[in-house]
Amino acid sequence: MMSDRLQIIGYAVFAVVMLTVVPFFTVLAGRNDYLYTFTLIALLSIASAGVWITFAIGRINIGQSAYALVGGYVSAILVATYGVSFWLSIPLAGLFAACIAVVIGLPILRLRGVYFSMVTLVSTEVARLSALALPITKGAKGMVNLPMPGPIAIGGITLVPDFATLENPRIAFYYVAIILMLITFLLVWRLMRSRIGQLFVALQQNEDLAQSAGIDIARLRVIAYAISSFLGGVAGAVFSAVSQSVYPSSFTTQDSINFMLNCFLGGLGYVFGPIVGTFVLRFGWDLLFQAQRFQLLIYAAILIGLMLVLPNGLLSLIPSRKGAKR
Amino acid sequence: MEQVLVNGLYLGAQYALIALGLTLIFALMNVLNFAHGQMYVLGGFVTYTVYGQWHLPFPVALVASAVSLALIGALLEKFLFRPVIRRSKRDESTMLLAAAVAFLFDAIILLVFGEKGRGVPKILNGVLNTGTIVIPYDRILVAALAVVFIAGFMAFMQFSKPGRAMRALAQDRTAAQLMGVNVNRYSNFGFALGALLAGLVGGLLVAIVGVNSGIGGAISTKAFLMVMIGGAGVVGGAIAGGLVLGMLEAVGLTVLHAYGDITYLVIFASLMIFLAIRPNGLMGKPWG
Amino acid sequence: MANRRSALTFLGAASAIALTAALALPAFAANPVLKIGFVGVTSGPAAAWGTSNVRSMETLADMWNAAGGVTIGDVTYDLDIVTFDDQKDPKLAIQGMEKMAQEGIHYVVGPNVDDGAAAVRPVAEKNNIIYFPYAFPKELYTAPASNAVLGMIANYQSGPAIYKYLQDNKGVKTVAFLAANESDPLSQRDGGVAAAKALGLEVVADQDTYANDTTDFSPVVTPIVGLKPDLLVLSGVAPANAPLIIRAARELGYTGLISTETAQDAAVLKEGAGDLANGFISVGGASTPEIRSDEMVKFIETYTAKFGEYNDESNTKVYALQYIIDTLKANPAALENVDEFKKTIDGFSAPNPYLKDPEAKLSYVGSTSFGQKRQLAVPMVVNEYQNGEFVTLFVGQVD
Amino acid sequence: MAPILTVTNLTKKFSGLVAVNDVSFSLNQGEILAVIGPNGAGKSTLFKLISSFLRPTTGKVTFEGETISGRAPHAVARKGVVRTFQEATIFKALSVRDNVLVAHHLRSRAGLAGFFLGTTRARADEAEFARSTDDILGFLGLKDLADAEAGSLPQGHLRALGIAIGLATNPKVLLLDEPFAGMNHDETMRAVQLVKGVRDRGVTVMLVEHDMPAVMKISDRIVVLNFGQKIAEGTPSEIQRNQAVIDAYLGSEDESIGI
Repeated sequence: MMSDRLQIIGYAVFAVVMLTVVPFFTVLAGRNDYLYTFTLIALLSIASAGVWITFAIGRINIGQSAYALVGGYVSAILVATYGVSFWLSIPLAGLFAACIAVVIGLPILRLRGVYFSMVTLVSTEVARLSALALPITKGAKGMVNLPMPGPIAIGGITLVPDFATLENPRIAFYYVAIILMLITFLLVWRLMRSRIGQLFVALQQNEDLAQSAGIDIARLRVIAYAISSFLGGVAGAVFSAVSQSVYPSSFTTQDSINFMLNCFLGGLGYVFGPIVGTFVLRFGWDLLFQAQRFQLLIYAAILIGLMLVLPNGLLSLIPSRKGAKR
Repeated sequence: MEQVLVNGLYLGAQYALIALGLTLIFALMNVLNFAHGQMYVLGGFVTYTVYGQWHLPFPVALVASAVSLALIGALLEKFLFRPVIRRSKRDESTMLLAAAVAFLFDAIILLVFGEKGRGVPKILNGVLNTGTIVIPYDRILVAALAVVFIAGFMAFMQFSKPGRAMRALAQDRTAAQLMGVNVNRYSNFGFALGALLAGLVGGLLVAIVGVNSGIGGAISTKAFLMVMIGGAGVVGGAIAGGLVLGMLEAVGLTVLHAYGDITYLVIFASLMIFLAIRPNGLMGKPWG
Repeated sequence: MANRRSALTFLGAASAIALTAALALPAFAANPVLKIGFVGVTSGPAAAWGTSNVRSMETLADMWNAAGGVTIGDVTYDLDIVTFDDQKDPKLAIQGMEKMAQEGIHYVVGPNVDDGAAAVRPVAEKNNIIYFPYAFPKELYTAPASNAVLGMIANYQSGPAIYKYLQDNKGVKTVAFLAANESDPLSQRDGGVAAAKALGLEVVADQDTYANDTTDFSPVVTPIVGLKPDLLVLSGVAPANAPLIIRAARELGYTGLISTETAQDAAVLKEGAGDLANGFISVGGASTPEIRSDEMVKFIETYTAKFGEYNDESNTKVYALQYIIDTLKANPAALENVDEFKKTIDGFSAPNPYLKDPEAKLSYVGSTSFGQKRQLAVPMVVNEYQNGEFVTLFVGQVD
Repeated sequence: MAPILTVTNLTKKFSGLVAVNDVSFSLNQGEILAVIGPNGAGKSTLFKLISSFLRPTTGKVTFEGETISGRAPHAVARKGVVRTFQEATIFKALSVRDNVLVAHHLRSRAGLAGFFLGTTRARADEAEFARSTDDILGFLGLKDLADAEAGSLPQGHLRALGIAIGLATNPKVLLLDEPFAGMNHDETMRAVQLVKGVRDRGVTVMLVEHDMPAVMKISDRIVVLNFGQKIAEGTPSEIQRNQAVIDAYLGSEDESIGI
């Protein structure tokens, strides 16, 4: 296991690279398409981080799309219908998703194993069907032509410009997504390093024992699930701004499954697993674009191959002392 | 209303058969087989090819579907699932593997069989019309066959040696091993049998609803629902779950038809509530 | 540690394969290459929609390239069709459109569904891409939107014509609607219901839906069959679902008419429903033998030779590439500048090679529906399925 | 000695089957009380009722004058009534030290947010827990194994770790579920000393056990159950002479009381 200091330094280097080197070279190389790919990867890895947290308490969550969809709609409705600033709508979308997660989580978190997975899978479908049926979401027609994010100014100094006035809003969205991703993973890392992370793992290992040791497992589970859903909501909110639209089908069961795959592929034992998993899966898909109709075939074959040689995730390639790792 | 009940029973019979294979594999290996629906589709295309394209008799096509899928299942277990289960730290890894296999099958099916919806000539012509109930003869035959297959499967699990070994395995893997059950062999056999059931029902239903290359994922999800309603890993639960879901759909679609847009919302939401109240479904074994 | 080494070897091999695949260049061509894009769905349950687009484009491109390429202005180009499968996911649709921008492509066919078409709009407008969605929301084509051109007849255009025809000729008085519980079909249903009511038809069911992944439609159609409507409209029905619904309804004793406003495939109907599909009404392009030209026949033959089997949906989808190239020929400046393309749209007119009628023209329409010309004029051929083939009921126009 | 925990008319029915039937007894401060009885006598059910993992059908359990039955298990643990589990129930993927550390949680004064932010109070808690963990590991002879992954420990140490987890919660009453099961004679004797040591730290101990010689050696008092009912209560020597107890054990073939 790498020491904390090493991990922090590593993360700082990663952050600097993502904020300077990557955008510099993609712009220099004129690969604007990769800016969007990276933006998408960052957003999806935020949502995946949420799924990863539910994995940390021993629950397989195939319902993250529901919260991403909720977040997307909350942000869209706040921005388009009530004229709230997009920037404020991001945390509000996350909080709204977290509140729903608390209400739903209290009963369903008592379920374990495949039962929990299935209920979450169904919840994705419930979210989609609700978006189709509710008047406030504009039903089947979706919410389209959403405005670009507005400016942030404090005391007359513009901190963030109005995206609508930008020559290249892609790079702006890139920074939004990457910064959110960096913050998210820093916080998740801190969370898992703290006592809370230890408690989560205790929960994942044996809920009865944790309970007998006086740990309020019901509360901890709901907290974990709410954090998870918060992240889903945030990712959904930003995506609705990127695409300037949100539809009942913006996040589907397939996405829920992909979030789960991202976590698995990166490695469930590693906080940064979701970033690695999302990056490999999405970027792989991007590269395979040239393979045209064999894209899906090659992608699936590589995925299976990876599972066979690295059943504990890509990050298990990094040598670790002893078994204990997180 | 009689018509609705008949629809529900018929739907329930085919759903139960779909759920059986899934629950078998789950019971034996704790693998939630995401590729179950794709196996169903493959089975459907085999029957489509043998019966619809080569014009061989329908039963021959069914056997072909069953055998080819059993073979695929056995190979999958031996070369993919077994090594991953052995080497992975967490049980859930098999879920990723199953999902990846589902992707692979989707890709192969699309490349080999194309993107169009396919159908075959009717296996029986004519419609039974009693005045209150209308049901085509081919549906009656398919439902009857489904019931026969289910009964056959249950008898096999109950009375044959492999069946008993697999039940012991499902009960307690370690204990079964101590009792001298060859765990590897019967896991393999069970996986093959689960895949066989998927292929069989896929082939059977081609006669009624045809087959479409992209439908696998949806079939898997539906099968998960049935298994959850009935209780995971229990044969009786799969059958009960299939019947319940079939009835729910048939009755729900009729009763709620004036509010069409929310029928499935109501079904799914009640499912969530039901599972929250009965965490192990109707008759499932508790998890962990 | 042998394990880790083998893992690394595998990773190396996998990336090598991926890179090779990524770098593999299209075969050298004598002429400069003109790339035309496609972003849409070619996998999953709706694969048929996008696949018929891609295959139409590739077939046409092959035919033209074999004939020496297409001449736009002074230059003769070989066409290269660049396709991206968005898996019906709006997130991927954006990625696809970004890819097209990266490839320097200005003309893209697709996406096939509402959410994808809405999601790619910002990218298309930023990168000067004109795209041709097969999605009906009016917002896409109405100002201030200006880069999308509807590739087919919208249901709110064909629906009224079909209902009117059936009202006048077949005595239809009551209509029931059935739609999949998804954005596109539901929107189309709402449009259809409004159109039917405007014609004075009695709508007896406008809320019935089914999950798009339904395989057995008996429970779905049972309540509707009980209502005995004169006409059952399958709004936005997927080609794979249409025969199943028809079969279920007929076997339950439904005797009225069945119609849809989307393109269907005769072979799929034949396999899925057989004779039960007789009388099913749908909308095609230059489909039926009565109206198709020799050029169209040649297209169908080439398509069939290339892909093994034809898809009748391509009767409509053949047009998009034809329009793009013909418009570029009319104004070569549009090759690099889509504003030139938009200018050309208004007065554009060219012979329609796919119809026998020598007077048939290609032109852009949509003024009535969108307030600007943002739609391809595709002949609105209303078909009736009879014994494995489509028979023309009537041909209409959209303005 | 004053009773610290009292069981009053406790009854538990499972769909008609009476597992525990009107049982009353009390546990005195600082003693070691054993509950014994033939298989199926209701010992495990009683154990779960007291630790509140099950809810009684009727009757109640009071701890320091307060009713604890029917409360959430973690709340009961917070009161000071803590159970261990049979066999090797530990957090397998955590290190031995982390197993004990995490079980200190109910003693923390900082909230979860405090731990996330790393407040002074949270750091003080962590420091104290670390000290206490070292103390407990030393007491149970696990100090050298502190960094090992718990799942890799040999059987004997696992049992000790289970007790260490219980001790970490700073319990007033520790409920031990068959602490000597599956141990050979030497191991049992060491474990007996360990349990006595636990009591000497001021923890009242109640255990459910099959191993009669160990029970006789360790207990201050014994409660005997048969078919869900209490048939005897008293010191080891009283129980060994009790005719009802002898009959109960003679009636069941698979066990002997070891007299």
